[in-house]
Amino acid sequence: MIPLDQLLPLAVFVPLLGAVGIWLFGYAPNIREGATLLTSLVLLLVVGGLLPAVLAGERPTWLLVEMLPGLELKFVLEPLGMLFAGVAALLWPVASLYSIGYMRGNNEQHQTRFYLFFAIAIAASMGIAFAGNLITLFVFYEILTLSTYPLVTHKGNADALKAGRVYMGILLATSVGLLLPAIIWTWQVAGTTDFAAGGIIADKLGGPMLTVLGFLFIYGIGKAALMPMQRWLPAAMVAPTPVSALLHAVAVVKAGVFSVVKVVVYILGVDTLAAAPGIEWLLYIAGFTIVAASTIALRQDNLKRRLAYSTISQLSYVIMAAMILAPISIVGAALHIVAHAFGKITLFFAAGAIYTAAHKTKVSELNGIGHRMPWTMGAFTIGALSMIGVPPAVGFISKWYILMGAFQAEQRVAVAVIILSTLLNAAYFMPIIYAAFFKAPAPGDQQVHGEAPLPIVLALSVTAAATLILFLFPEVPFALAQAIGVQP
Amino acid sequence: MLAATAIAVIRQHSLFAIVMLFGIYSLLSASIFVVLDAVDVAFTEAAVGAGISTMLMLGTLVITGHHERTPKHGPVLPLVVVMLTGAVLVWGTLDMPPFGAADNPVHQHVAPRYIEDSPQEVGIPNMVTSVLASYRAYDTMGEVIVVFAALVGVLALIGIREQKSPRPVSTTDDKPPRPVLQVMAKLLIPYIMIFALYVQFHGEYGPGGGFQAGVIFASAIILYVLTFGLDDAYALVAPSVLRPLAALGVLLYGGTGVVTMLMGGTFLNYSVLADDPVQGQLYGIIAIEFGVGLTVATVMMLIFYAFISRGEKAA
Amino acid sequence: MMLDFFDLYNYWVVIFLMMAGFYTLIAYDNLIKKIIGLNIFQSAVFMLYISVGKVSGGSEPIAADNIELYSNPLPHVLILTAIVVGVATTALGLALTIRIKEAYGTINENDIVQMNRDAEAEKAQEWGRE
Amino acid sequence: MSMHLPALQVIIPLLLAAVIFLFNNARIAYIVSVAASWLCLAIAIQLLLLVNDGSVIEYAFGGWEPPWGIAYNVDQLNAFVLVIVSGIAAIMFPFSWRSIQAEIPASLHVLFYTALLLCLAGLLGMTITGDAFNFFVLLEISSLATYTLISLGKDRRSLSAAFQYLIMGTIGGTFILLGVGLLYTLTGTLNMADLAERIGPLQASRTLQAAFAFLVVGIGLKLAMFPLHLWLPGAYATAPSVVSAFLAATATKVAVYALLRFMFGVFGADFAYGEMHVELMLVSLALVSVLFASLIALLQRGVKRMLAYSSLAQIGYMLLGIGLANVSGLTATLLHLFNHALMKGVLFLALAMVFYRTGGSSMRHMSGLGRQMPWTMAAFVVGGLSLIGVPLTVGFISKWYLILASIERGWWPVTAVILVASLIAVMYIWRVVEVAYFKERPADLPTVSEAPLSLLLPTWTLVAANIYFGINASVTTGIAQNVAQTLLGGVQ
Repeated sequence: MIPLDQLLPLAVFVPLLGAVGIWLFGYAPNIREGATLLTSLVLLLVVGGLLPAVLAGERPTWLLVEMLPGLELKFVLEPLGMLFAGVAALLWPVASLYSIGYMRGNNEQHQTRFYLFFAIAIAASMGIAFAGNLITLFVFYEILTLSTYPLVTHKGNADALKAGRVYMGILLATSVGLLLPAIIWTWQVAGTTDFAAGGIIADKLGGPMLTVLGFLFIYGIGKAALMPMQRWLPAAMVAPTPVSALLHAVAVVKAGVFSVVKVVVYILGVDTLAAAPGIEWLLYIAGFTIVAASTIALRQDNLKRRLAYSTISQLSYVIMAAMILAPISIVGAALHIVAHAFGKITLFFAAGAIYTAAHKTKVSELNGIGHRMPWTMGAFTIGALSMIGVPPAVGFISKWYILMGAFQAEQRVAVAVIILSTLLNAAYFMPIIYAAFFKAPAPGDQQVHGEAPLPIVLALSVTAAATLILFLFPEVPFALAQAIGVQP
Repeated sequence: MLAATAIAVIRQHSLFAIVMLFGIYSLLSASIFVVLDAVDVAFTEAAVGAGISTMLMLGTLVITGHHERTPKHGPVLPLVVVMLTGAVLVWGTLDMPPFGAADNPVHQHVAPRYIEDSPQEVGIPNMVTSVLASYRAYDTMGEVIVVFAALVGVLALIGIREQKSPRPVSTTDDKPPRPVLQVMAKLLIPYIMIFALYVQFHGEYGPGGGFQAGVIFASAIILYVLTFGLDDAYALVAPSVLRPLAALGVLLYGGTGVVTMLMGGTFLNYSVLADDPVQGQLYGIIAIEFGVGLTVATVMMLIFYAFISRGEKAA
Repeated sequence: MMLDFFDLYNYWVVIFLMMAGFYTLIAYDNLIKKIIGLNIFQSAVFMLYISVGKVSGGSEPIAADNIELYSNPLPHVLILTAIVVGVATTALGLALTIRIKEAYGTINENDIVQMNRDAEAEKAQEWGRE
Repeated sequence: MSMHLPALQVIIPLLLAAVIFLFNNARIAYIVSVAASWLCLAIAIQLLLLVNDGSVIEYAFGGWEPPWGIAYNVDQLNAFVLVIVSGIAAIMFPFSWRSIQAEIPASLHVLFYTALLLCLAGLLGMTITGDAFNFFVLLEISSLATYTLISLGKDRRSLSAAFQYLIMGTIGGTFILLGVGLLYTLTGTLNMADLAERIGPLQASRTLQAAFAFLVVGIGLKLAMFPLHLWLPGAYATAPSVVSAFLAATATKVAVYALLRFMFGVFGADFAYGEMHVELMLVSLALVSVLFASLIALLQRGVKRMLAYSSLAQIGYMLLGIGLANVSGLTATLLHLFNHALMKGVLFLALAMVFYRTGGSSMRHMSGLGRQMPWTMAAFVVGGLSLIGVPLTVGFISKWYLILASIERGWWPVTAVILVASLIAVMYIWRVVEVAYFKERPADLPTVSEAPLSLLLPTWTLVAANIYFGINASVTTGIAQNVAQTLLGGVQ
């Protein structure tokens, strides 16, 4: 067996190696896609190999390089990161499978570029997951932004360009304009950027300045899409569906909320932050984002846009859970990252399947489609249930913990938001399901298609199944979530 | 008087007049340098400002035309900038040591050694030459390189027509013959050249040295060009001969330095050139002064050739 | 104060010349006039140096048996170098002037700036048509 | 021979310039120039290793010890700058051969290399010299060579740009001469170390203040400090590509070094900050130039001109670092000297390759090049990311220290300006990226192929340096911090 502390960097290097392979075999699609799948499976093995160690309480460290005196690029294995890495590693093979079906089914251009940057984005996600300090996190955070830019603009037309501009603009502006100074400030105050249980700020900064730092961090992590920094997410919907899946489920937004939780727990410190004046405003903003985004989602006819706004609201669940600043809500936040990932990827896969098979993108066109595409719409239903937070989907568990945290911390606003948004979630998902299964197709709708290609159906069935399985057997993620912030 | 000339330069609009006035200005400032005991500087200023610079400006005017249009924009901003700069300078002079006082810091530090010891250390009476060629020989090498760099620039920009002009011989008849001038020049030029050599080798004892000699030598050739035309001058000294000589002058200077290095001293430490350090200094100074003279003379000639041949092409 | 004035008088004349040259340099559009201004400006700076080196009652710094007081030779050396630098710059500037005259047909800075702007605008238009 | 290293550093290119002029053969000129640049780099690295323990090497020309003779003084600061300048030369000289084939008539190639070597020698000399007047002489050598190099551009505008630079550069030079003269009047010496010693007791003198003002303005002209920057965009935009690359990467760096040397090495930090409050002027000018130059860059159609304005903004960063007047700020300035040379080098070289293939470097010429010249454009993108300050590139390291310095000082508006300017940089770089990767090639422009290896190799060497020193910045930062501490001395 490979020693643990070397397995850690391997998680980053395996996808990078895969990227090189993809690039080299760009001329032969079969080998190229084989390389993608193989790499994703190897990565899954690597990440899986790390799991027992984390559960056993080990925290291996691996130093990449000392960038500046006292400022290192290093990886540290800890439960929260494990959770994120696990989700990404689990979903990548599935997403690859799906991509193969989708990209071939739609005859997309530049497929090599697509797989190449996809692999790099995964590598960056791994780097974020295992980052041992803020600076490492920031480095991979930026790599993730840059490597997903060619994916967002994949179509290369004017719309894609515009979307790409918004995407890059907001993500770079927030990260360079807010996150970077926040990191440097932290470094200046604390003398380190290492993640440590209980935070590293402690009493070194207090009062309003701490609140300012908190805002800088939360808004600096633009990938978490807290309003008003959410515009990039709907804009990025122009990209092919596998990219949306990557953005929404596997990597990008997850990296955002993951970073938020990480910063709150390991940098600012839950207890330290609770003393900052006015910090509850972040919670209110997150609550507002949840409700507002859900309301907007309600009015979207484009299916993918509706899903995008749903994502924005779900992300703010995580932020709100973190900002409740109760240990139990942190567990909820971590679990919600997992739950949302599996649920949302199922939904996007379904949307992509519909587009591939029937070339439909609008909610209003979906009447009766459930009969043509039973697997797809079945999976969609499970995903939607998870979003709403209804058993037997995993979304229920995470929401439950967040709610518990809100009660514990006596955050009545949060409680109200959760209840209200659950209703809204139901309001924008249930009509789709109803229409798909119980409404007759619109007259003139030819409905000459069947199910989507096999890889697609396979992929979305797997993720839908996972949503159910995680509800039944949540032990592993739960154990990880509970270990967050605990000094080993 | 200087001030008056300067004002006249600013006010005039005929560029030709301006250039001539500028020549006068240079001569006047040379005389001021003499008053201030700077004979070497005066010599150079006269040769360069009144001679070479004026010549080159006239050469340029041939090509560019004589008249200046009145400027369109108001002189307010420049005036403010100038006033400001002047004010800073005047402010700066307020704390300056009084003019000519022997106990000023300039005369107390560094300079005394040049004045008291250089005749013994370097072995020649002209302190300016000893400082120039020995104590601060490296600056002088830089100066030669600057001249060389100017040559490179001028050649790159306007080049020199290498061949004789393709015009048929008959056209030379168009020019009015200038017998008096030509005879005068033939009489004068050898003397100028001899004078140049004298200045070259007398620099250790009186005012002069490689630079002044080079300029004077070049001016002899320039005189020749002006009276006999470019083609005849080419027959006398072709630019293809001058070009390598210009580089050789630089190399002679630098080579002297390299030799001193190889003989165990630092760069341009002539003392190691002979058993007796003072004798070594003399060898070194003669060598580098010759390098200076060679480069300056050839560069000046080449630059002048370049201007004149460009002018003929334009005409 | 009066005494100071006479002590520094020499410097002030130099400063006046310097500023006259500087003014010519920046206020006029004709390139040759600019170069002349540059020369006047520089030679005034040279005079400042030489003034600094002067010792009242001293003689030129060439050692002779019967002279006790010499003027400071160092400024002379520096200025010799600076004069050469000046003439080199002048030569290069004039060569440039000739080329500018050939390329633009004028040696008036305003006209040249205008021509450059026109060229830039034309280019921008060309791109705009794409 | 190792005792002669400081002298050889400058004399090798200086004399070889004359040698290639003598041979008058373009190929020999090229080979000799490349060899000279590599030798210079080797010497510079050797010197840096020798002084890395904080010692100072002194080399007295002519065997006359300073202050009577001229001396070269090598310490960590200027050894660092020497490595930058000669390192850039060592990469760009090999690049130049192919590049000038397309831009400069063959008859001028020898003169081009002569001027290039003279320029290099002048820059190295300005850096290494310990004598204030010698500095002026070497400055003029490099300046004259620079005017020549700029005027070799294809467009006639290069002529007017060169003339403008000649006028402004000479004013700068003369101002420096004046400043040195005033210092000399006060102290009677020209040696920098000796000057520093003798200036000590003169703190309150008005002449000293005037000298300081003239030196700062004179050097400011040379380094294109706002509002003395007017010559720079024209010069960089119209010069031959490789000249733009070389100048952008080295010339202003040496000028910044000169500012540091005079401010701290001659006048002393106490005088510069305590007496003259130079930090107020520097910070305000730097902020203006950072913001405005970035905005103007955004409006440019010619990519070269855009990069020239971006250079102005970057110079602003360097001045800002000095103005922040703490160790982190100076560290940022010194790091940025090095880092900016790397990033601008890459960007300008990439443009040179575009010019080599397409005959132009405007936005129009670059459209659709992402597919046709993938390596060239990839290099441009890396350079651009570095300019923006994306992590894992050198640009990030400089930004890090600059922001750190501003936070340490508690000057939040400064932090904000730095960040806003970075975002503007994103915009102007991204404009080019979009055009290159997403726009179709205009029909009237020919399809082109990737640049030859002899151009790609030097460029990618620089790209690699951009990334390597962005990931492992310990060495550069260590030197920069050491130097910054030394410069500031006890002042804080």
